[in-house]
Amino acid sequence: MSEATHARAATGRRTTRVSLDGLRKHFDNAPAPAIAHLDLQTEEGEFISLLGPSGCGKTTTLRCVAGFEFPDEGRVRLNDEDITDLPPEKRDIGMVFQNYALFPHLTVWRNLAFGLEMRGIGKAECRRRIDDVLAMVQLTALAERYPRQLSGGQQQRVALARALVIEPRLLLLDEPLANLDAVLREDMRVFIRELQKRVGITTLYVTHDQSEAMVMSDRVAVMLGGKLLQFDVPEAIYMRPRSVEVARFIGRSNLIEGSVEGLTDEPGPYPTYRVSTALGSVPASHDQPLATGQPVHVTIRPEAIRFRNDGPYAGRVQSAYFLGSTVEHTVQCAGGQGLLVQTSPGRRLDAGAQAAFAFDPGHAWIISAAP
Amino acid sequence: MSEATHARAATGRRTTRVSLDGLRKHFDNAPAPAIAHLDLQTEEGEFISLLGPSGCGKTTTLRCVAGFEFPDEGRVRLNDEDITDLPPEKRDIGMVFQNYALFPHLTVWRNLAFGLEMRGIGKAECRRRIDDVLAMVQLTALAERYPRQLSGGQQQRVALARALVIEPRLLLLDEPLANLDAVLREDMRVFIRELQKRVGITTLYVTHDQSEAMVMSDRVAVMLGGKLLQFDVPEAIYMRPRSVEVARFIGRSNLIEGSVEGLTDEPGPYPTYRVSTALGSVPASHDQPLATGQPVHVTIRPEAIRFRNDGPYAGRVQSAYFLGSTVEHTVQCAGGQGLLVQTSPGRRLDAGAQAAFAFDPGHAWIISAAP
Amino acid sequence: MRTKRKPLATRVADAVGLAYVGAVYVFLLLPIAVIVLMSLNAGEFLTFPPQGISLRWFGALFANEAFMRAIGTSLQVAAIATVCSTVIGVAGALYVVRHATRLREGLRMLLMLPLMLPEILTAIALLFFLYASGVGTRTMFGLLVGHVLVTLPYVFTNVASSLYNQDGSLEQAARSLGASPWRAFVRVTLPLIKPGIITGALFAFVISFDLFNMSLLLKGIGMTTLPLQLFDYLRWDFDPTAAAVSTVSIVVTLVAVVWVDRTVGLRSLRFG
Amino acid sequence: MSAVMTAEAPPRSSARRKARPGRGAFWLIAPALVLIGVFLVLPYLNIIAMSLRPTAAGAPYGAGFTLANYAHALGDGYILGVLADTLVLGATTVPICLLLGYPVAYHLARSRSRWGSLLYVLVLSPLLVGVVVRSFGWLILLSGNGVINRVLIDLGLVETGLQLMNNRLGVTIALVHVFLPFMILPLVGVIQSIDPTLEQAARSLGASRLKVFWRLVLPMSWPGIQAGTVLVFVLTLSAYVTPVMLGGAQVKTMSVLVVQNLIDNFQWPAGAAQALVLSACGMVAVWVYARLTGRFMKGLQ
Amino acid sequence: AQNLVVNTYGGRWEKFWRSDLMPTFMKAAGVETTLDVGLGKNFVANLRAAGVAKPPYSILMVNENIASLVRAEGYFEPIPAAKVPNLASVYPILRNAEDNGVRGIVSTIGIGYRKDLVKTPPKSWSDLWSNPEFKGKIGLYQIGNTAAMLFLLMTAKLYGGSQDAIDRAFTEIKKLLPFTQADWSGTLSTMLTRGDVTVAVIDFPEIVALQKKGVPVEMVVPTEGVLAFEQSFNVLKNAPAKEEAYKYLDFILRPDVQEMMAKEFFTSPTNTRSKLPSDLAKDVPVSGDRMKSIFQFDWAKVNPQVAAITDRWNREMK
Ligand SMILES: Nc1ncnc2c1ncn2[C@@H]1O[C@H](COP(=O)(O)OP(=O)(O)OP(=O)(O)O)[C@@H](O)[C@H]1O
Ligand SMILES: Nc1ncnc2c1ncn2[C@@H]1O[C@H](COP(=O)(O)OP(=O)(O)OP(=O)(O)O)[C@@H](O)[C@H]1O
Ligand SMILES: NCCCCNCCCN
Ligand SMILES: [Mg+2]
Ligand SMILES: [Mg+2]
Repeated sequence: MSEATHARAATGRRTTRVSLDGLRKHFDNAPAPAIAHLDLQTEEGEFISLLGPSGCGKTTTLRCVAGFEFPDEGRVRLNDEDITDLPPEKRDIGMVFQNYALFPHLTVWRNLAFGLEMRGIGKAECRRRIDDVLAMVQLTALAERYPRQLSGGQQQRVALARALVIEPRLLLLDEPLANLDAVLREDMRVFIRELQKRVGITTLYVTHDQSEAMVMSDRVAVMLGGKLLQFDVPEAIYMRPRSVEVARFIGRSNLIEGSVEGLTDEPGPYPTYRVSTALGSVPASHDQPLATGQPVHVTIRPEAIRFRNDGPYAGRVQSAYFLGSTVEHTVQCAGGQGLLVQTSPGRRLDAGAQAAFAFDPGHAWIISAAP
Repeated sequence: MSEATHARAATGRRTTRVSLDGLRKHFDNAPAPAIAHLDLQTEEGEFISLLGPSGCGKTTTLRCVAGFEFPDEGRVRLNDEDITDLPPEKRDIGMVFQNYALFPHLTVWRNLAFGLEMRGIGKAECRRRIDDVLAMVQLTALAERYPRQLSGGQQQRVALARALVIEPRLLLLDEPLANLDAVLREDMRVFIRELQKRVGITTLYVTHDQSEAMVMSDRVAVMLGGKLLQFDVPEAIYMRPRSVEVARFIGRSNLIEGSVEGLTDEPGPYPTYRVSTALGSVPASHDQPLATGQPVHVTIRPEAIRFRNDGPYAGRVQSAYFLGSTVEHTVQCAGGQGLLVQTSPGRRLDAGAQAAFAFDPGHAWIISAAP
Repeated sequence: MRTKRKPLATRVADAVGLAYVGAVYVFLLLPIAVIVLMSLNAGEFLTFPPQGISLRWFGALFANEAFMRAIGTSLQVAAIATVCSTVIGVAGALYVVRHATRLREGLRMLLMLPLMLPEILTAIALLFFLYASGVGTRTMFGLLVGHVLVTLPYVFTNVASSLYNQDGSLEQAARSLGASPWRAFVRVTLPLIKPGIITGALFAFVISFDLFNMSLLLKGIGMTTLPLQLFDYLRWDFDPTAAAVSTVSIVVTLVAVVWVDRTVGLRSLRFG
Repeated sequence: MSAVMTAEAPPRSSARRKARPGRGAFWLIAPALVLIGVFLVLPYLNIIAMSLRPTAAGAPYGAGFTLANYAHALGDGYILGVLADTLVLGATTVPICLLLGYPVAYHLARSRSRWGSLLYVLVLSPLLVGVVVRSFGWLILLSGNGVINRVLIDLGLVETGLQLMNNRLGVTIALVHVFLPFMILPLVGVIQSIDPTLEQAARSLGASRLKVFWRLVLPMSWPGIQAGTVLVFVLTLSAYVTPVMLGGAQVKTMSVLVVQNLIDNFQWPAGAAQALVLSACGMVAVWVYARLTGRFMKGLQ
Repeated sequence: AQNLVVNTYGGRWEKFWRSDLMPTFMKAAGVETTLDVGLGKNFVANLRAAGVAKPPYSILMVNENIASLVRAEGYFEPIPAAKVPNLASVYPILRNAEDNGVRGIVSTIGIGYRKDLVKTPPKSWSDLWSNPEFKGKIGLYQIGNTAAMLFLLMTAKLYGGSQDAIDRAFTEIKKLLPFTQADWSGTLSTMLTRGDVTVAVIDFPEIVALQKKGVPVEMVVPTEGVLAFEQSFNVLKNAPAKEEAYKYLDFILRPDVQEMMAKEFFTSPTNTRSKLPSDLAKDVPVSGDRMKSIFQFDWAKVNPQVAAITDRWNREMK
């Protein structure tokens, strides 16, 4: 173990592929499985977010990877090594807990030293590594403090440092920002992401905050009810949701029911169809062939809709909230369809105004009912 | 008391002006006063947010109003009635605590009944009022539950209901959303604001989350170090900050140092000056007369800057983060000035690209050094 | 609500409350003060108020071999019993809090049982049992068993409540950092529940040091503990040596309590 | 003590696998089970058997089994009277402890004074003095010519000394004294954990300080009250030295009677039966009490 | 020689055993001893829990009334006169049938009173009933103490003619109510010292000890006779160290050892050959010929009634 450690110390980074194959976990007394069936493969050095509503199985997945929970079925592999049955302390995985789980009786320094001591790493090497990591998280000055003497953000960084200093093969983070206030949370997001890029360590990140997942991840895995709904880069998840659930969960979105009228020949990266909806006939894109008459949903993001006097659609502004950098309008359209429209403050309309609006077919995406 | 109560019950709403006059509070053993000097007058039925960084005196202000803290100097008035020396139970003010402070040994129903019983209100009237309020917060079905059997958002609503059911003269909320997750927080913001509008009760709301203050308030009071920095409608706070501190604290902003070159005759709601900065000569607005050569700051919001090939200013994109509905760029300009630029995803530039940009003089605001 | 501007009614209410609490403290201290004063009595009798002040009875005490031996025995028994009940109680609390599932409440009741049964009856039951099983009371064994039984619930409740308050994810954090279950326990759990353990041990020690009925019946032949010695002594001799012993044992326990306060803080004392 | 917490990894079967931490850790509870099983349960079985034996002259007990001892313990007016007296003693000691202890616990829980530790020592002080000497201290204070009576006489408040001991009063005073710590400590813990913002919430809803106490703090203290009262009750039932030293011949408790029978008169079967009746009554009382008070604690986990 | 377990009571008893008796015995007989301190009833509880076959003691000192009970259960055996030569010169009233046990130490019990608080000193037991000065100021023992049983049986004899007149005794003693009941001598001494009681049924050694400390108390040998705590020495049937037990018993009964006890301890010598120095006559009022005045009772008849008597005393004397 100590030899391997030295090798790692030399390179300074260890990249790993994680592979979850057919994971299933059903707790005793639970009505439904926490993880119904999960397949998920990462690339080396990727930052993956597990995103989903409360109770969808994110934590359980992470705990199976960490070794605190043993799956009923399926395997967990790191670089093809099957670790499903290893106890947690043999897995060499760094974990950051939602409440940080810092050892309250140890100083920052000794919190960081803990994992190294467990590995029997010598004094000098310990000191070097801890110094490095402390510098990295900008906590060198606070090494002798106890956790309770630190602010939330500082505690968070200690937790991160403690997981990183053992130079693990994989980093797991379970809602590490949930306990921070909005301002601090934003700072920590950037911090974690930049650190992860610098160290290059493969990371699984659990959150139920979609904007967090969007900003931070290389790829996002959206879960619901113990199943994986979609696993793709953030932009695809946001712009091209595969299901109504994903569209609803990721950002604010307008979902309009309709049925396919036919393919058009508009140019664009994806084929454009016309869809008959309450708004009228609407152009929207999809990457799969669709049959005429097929019932579908069209999703349009609020910021993709623009008020334009010559716009083909019309409605009445019901409310307008100033959100600082943007204004959010609710618009009641013909046919009873309600829409959310987000504009910059310069283009706001006041409540009660008549609005005409438009959107690009490239920003309207079709979700086919049967995925 | 019971007569007054009936009168209130009849109208269903009680609006009140709050007036804080020269409030000062210095805790024993504290190096600086928690409230140095505070003057603040509200209108009837207004929703006022107290906004400011941690430790700026928001909670202390609220506690002085609630009667848990007695100010060293100054008076607290409700509709010209001086309540500074009244004990909390005689003030008739509803308060919602950050941690909700629900009575764990009482059911939801009995939590709501508590304040009514303290006022000696009869059974039937109690029942009627509680039923009303429960319906209002959509918790009728959960009346017999204990607090620990409720979700965070439900507990939050019970806390709100408990403060409202006594039909207080004033509603105080101390960071009531800080313990909720991001998704729930957004829902509750809307909920609280709409409820407040419906009931029409004057409300003081404490938060350190600027976007929360922006969305919810009629007016925002920005505090720092026990002093009131600015008290105005959200848009004015956001667009026309009076000090560098306010600009920094409210939203992301670009602050550029410079000196006044002179007045221009560009049209607009406010006079436009030219300011000499590291970017060059920049047009910006201000509502007060400024002397030529006067050192000032210019603040420009990231979303007010547009990439335009013919823009008068130039720089290099250093990073671009996809945030879902927007993309955030950092741009390094000539003269070493760094700028934050926010665009819609359609107008993004990639890291490394050369960027030309522009902004309206109406969106660049001058902060004069001596306010 | 604690400032210059407190209303008068509030201040009066505070004063009345404080006076009441003060009176209870006086009540708690009264007999102890009497005993300490009596031990300083210069006269021949255990009387109050003392007839002059002297330390002669402390001299008599330190010269009294029987008392010194009894003190030694009591310290020894209390120390051994404390160690045993602490080890057994900590392990038991760990199991009940962290591992027991369905049997949890049953086990908790079982470990609290010695507290629920009258000590004198337990002592007699044990006495018969010891002789029936051939162990007898020739050694200290029976006495120790009795003391461990009686002190176990005190350790158990204190440790169990500090375990409940401790965040389970800390142990998991230790595991994920490479600690085996045992090392996670020693390095993380143990230091964190230390206040509970020390409080429990303190109670165990104080209770054992003063255990009467159990010792009366189970003491080994030829030995005696301090409470028994005092009882026997007061049966025949009513001089202030007895008060001197008590004063000494108050001082000794006080030192222990102050030590606990220094290490874990008395504010962590809890019960039940 | 090795391998404390969890067992090794579960077997490599692909069927439903479970982490079974309970099994490997079973031996953690084993010492306690052995101790209590062998040295408490077994001996008590023996005592129960003994209580079913007939009395005999010239032997500890006679042959055969009988319910006569229970019939006597439960049928004899005098013994029932002593039993009732004992339960009443418990039932008076407990509320007095509560009345005296609660304000102290509240003060201790809420005080941030530097003297906090000293106050804890004061609360613990009755436990620091042995039972024998402590009772003796009370004897000095309470006897006919005792300190208290002399002070009262000197102050002219009474003519002749009051009867403060060799009666229920003396025993109760001394028992309250020694069991106060057992009431105060659980209460301190519970009161400390009551969130002060709850009190503020109640006040902002219009409750005066008294109402806040009555409607909020007191009901929320129930877990501590329950723990303390049960503890004091149980300890009172089995107290021996204090009733003997301060009760004289006037106050007989079941413990005293049991010792008299078992130790003084060698009436083992009868004594055992009486002792078991006492234990049973105590446990039933505690159970009923826990049941009744459980209702007050519904909302409190 | 084997180590011998020797039992005694606490306080002055223990002090005397440790500092005088045991070292002297060691010197005389070369036997190592272990001292077990406690109360008669605890010794017996131990004995009975252990059973006849494996007693923890070889020789046991307890009050004769208690000894007679255990004797009936077959724990003891007769003492061979050859092994204990001093047995022969013990006062006959202190010897048992077949020499199964012998009463080796006697502390006589009479009346003690406060010289300063009592105008007419008592002369006889009947004065307790007749002197109105004593009303409410009498100290007796609780029934658990041997002295209370002795007082009851004596009252039966004095008023009912025989120790069997228990009913009569109860009637008479109830006339003394209210009186204070002490659980042991120390308590009674304190009550006398403090004046809580002015007259008490108490053993003389206790009074002497008080006098030496300067308490104004006096003792009275009642005209009807005296009571006594009689320490009965019994050799166990299955004694682990029987020879040593005989040696110890013989030592206890030695005339000089008895004199030593009287001097240090104010007990009445039980060996007819002991000579009490005249300066001790005041402190040990009953010795020599006056030993005959010690009331004697048939414990075999009392023992079966002890439980009932205790019970009745509990109910009636309060
Ligand atoms: N130990 C357990 N026993 C029984 N059910 C459990 C256990 N742990 C989790 N569950 C259930 O499994 C499901 C998934 O839980 P999990 O903690 O993985 O959700 P999550 O996605 O992390 O949610 P959250 O965002 O609220 O943390 C939930 O329904 C939960 O109630
Ligand atoms: N009881 C007190 N004693 C001494 N200082 C206090 C006390 N309460 C508050 N302060 C100090 O007064 C200042 C203002 O505190 P306050 O709680 O009002 O801040 P806040 O704006 O509510 O901050 P936050 O956002 O962290 O809640 C802080 O510096 C704080 O440390
Ligand atoms: N001072 C006289 C001692 C007599 C011993 N009697 C012991 C009786 C115990 N119940
Ligand atoms: Mg989770
Ligand atoms: Mg605050």
